[in-house]
Amino acid sequence: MDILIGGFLLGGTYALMALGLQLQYGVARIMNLANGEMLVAGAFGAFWFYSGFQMRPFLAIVLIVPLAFVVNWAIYHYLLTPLVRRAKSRGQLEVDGILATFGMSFILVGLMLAVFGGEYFSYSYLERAVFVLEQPYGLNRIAAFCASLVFCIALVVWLSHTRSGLALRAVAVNPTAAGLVAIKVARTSAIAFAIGGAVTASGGALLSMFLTFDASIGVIFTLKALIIVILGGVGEIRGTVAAAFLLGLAETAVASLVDPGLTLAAAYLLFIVVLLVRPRGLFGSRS
Amino acid sequence: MGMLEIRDLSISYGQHRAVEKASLRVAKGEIVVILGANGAGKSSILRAAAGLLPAMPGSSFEMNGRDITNCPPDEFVEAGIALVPEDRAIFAELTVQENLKLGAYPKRARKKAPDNLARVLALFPRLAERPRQRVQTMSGGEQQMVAIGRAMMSAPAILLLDEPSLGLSPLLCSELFRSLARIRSTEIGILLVEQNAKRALAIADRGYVLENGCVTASDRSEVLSSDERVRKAYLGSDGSSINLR
Amino acid sequence: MSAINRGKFILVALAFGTAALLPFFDTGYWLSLGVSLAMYAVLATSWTLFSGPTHYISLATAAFFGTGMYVVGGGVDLLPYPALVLIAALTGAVLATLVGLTTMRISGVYFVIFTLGLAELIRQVVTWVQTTFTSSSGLYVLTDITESMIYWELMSLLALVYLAGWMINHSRLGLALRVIGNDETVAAHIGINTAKAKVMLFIISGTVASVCGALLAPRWVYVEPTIAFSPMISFQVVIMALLGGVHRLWGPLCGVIPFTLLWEVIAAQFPNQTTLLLGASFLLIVYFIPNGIAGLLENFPKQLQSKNGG
Amino acid sequence: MVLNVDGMTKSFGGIRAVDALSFELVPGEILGLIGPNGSGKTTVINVLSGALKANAGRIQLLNRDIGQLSTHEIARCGLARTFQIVRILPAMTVLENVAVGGVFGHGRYWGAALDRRAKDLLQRLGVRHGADTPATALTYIDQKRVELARALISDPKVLLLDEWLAGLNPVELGIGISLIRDLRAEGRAIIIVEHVMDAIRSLCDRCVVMNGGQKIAEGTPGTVLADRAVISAYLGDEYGDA
Repeated sequence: MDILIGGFLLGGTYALMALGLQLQYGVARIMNLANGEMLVAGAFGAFWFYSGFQMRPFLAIVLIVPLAFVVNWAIYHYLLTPLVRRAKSRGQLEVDGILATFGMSFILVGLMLAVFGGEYFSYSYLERAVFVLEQPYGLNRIAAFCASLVFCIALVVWLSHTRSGLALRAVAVNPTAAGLVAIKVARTSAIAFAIGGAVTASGGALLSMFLTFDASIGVIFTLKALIIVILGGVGEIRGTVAAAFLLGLAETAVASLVDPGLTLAAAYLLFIVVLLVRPRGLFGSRS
Repeated sequence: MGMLEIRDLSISYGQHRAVEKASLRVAKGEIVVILGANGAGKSSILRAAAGLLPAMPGSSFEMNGRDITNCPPDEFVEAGIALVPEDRAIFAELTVQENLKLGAYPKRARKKAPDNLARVLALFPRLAERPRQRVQTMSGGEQQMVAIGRAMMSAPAILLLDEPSLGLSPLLCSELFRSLARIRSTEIGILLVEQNAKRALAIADRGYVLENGCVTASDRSEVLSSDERVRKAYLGSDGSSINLR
Repeated sequence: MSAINRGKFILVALAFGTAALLPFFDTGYWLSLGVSLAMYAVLATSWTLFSGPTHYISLATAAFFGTGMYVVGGGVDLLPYPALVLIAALTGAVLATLVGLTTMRISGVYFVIFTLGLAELIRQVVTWVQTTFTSSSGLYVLTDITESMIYWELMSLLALVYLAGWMINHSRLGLALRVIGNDETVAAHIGINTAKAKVMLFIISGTVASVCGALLAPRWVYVEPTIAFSPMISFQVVIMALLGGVHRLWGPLCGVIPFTLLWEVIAAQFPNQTTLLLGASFLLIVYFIPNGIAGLLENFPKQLQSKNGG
Repeated sequence: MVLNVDGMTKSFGGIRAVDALSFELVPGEILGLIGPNGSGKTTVINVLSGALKANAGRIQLLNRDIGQLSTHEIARCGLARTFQIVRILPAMTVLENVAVGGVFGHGRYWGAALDRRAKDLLQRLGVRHGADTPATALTYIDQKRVELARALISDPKVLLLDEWLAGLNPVELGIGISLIRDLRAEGRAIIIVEHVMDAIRSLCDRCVVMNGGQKIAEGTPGTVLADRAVISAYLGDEYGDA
């Protein structure tokens, strides 16, 4: 039972970071391998505001989100648009995007190492225990979970029920057709990438409330986000959320039943099994 | 009066000149057909007229007297030009309803969306029957309806259609041409590229003949249909069916 | 073999012969640099054999390299060294077969992620096994193999890789891979067993990387998961291959030489900014030399021609 | 008999795209597969070529069951196809585009023999561009020709042409029709999926008409095109009356 709840709590934040990647890949067609570093940057941001200014993480997020939006918009506008222009096909853009963001991930790690150093970081905030079904859980974890849930719901509602959300999905499905209905495709892609980055960074800030992190841990989160996106199916928002909870559950189960050192191995195994059984993802329907 | 005026349009792909100083115009309420062999540059003209292809210096596009040369594609749509390209360019993973809603995304169309929707659904009753169906699960003919319906949702003054009958069965093809005639009656102008030259000329008011990127003839469609050269090149030897036995 | 090919062959053989003389002149810094060059030349060239024509970007080099290293590390006290190299080759081939068979149906991004994860997975499992069943976190590889021997071994391996690459490029298999890289659907429809062709190349590429790891294990003396399976190895190999150019057999070498030298400088001058600079150089290559140095070299005569002609 | 299809059924999700379809093909015969959009014609082509696996039924090519074989195995048994939307290998020359078809397929050629065959075919199909031109520089019609040459070079016994004549003008159509007729004269069996009625009438020995995944008529073009069911499902009254 506590595996179930623990997995659920973890899944919430996972969902948030994977939705960020989903927006970047689904709409802007950039499989962002620097996604994990953006998450770690968010975590460092929250840490810095908390330790430097005693600012509560929830307040820090209010500052981190617009900051991350601007940074990611700039990354897309200045670094990725040339690749989009150069690409002759979607396949080529994917490859170029992977390589470019891959380089960026190293740069981000390098920058964070230079600023913060290579140690492990954590801070204590809301460290009281809360009892759910007679089991103790950190209040910080529950708070982070609730915040993620609110963000996720807001995102899903925005995407499926507003004109701008629909425009975003239109670009994801068929950029040429989107241009034909007067959607500004380049701008929409940039916005989607920026929102994706901001969402991921907010996920990092929330994770930092209860997780120890260091400058080079990003690749692990990139892998997890990628696994979730693929499990859920590219472009499938609900699938992503479901896959995030599944992964959170699987990891918690392996960590508490087998060994905490094998969580990534478990995630990876899950990924392989699903890929072999359902190559389009658990909830994917695209042909 | 709604009118698209294309003057001296030239398009090139690298070294290759696809279109050379072509001038065309379409007025509201008329169907104009472009005839020409494959590779003559018909699709290029339509794509350029939707702002998707860059035109060479010297070309100009005017919509209702407003110069829209060198504008991005979304401004062509806002000016009242809607293209249904050869591959239809529908949002296959979205529903019929969402496709039509996206058609009304241009600012010019937002206010009139309910009226336009009623008009489209009257034209294609089948779309009214299944608003929530994903377009990718529909047949080719139904997808073509979605594509044309979505273009009409943008409240266009001019509709550009690239090979709308390609891949349609004879039955659906007849249906399509009947709907084109109905669309014209709503005061929309249609610029049509169509392989089925016989039927296209039958409903068109005027036509242009394009050879190697140049407009070599332009006239009323009755005149074109009786032109011996046109008959030979685009209508088949005896004008009805090909007999090679 | 035509006259031109024979000429090329003699030229390459001469170059190899000259390069093999290095240990007679220096056994210190220059030899160690030579070993690094040979190692990356082997890895980048074998990577390109598979990824060049198919456009599948593999980040699994570290997985194979580390596996080879660990085979030697684990068995160095039990079996003679040559046997261990053979076992490493076999293990690499088996691993590549397994990975190949499971992933060859998936393409593009999925494959990249799969291979990126593979090294991480093996690293985690090895770390877990070591900390759970043994007391240490690494293994000692103590042998009497000198750096000169390692250098010669690597050069022989490199010669083998070039020979294999040349043979593949002039065979049906090479043509099949080019078609696959163009359009996999068409490839299947004209009778190409696409899965088999890809798996075969992946096995060759993986086996070579594994053997390379086994050959280098004695040089490192102490083998640790974080070093043996470091994603850095995969990344560097990809960068060098791309920098050199993946459309020619000799392309990767054009990337290996300048990059390894540059890396020596960076590591010596800016030891704390290696990650940052690695990322930056990677970006520069992706943006400014998308076809690699080989592409630049090949286009150069053409540009000259067009200038003279026009 | 070169091809025997018995009870072919293919479903996507709950929808039966092809429903218990049976037909045969003899050498030197052109079979027209016609029907409204979404009636399952292209699905039939995809199942025959192995791109899709049928859920039920039996397919025999030259008395060999091919229903469970993969695409490349079927190609090697002597079946070749073209695609509805032309698929050219973009990074290869015209000659290479044709030659690759003869290396791995039914006939296996290599070296000088392969080169000669490819050049002969290019000439025969009327591709006037140099063999070393990049294939992407060709016009649409020439790309279609190259694709056909790529299918023919392996000397297939059964040829599937998926709307190969679509989008041609009357002159090109005439050339295309006589070309296909020549192929029949060589003894190849050909299945064509077409909407161009003139081509169907002048080319096909026999037609299978599909609607909703099922066969609704079979016979000579003259009889099936006069069939009431075919007229109401496919041709429309205008054609029926004519």
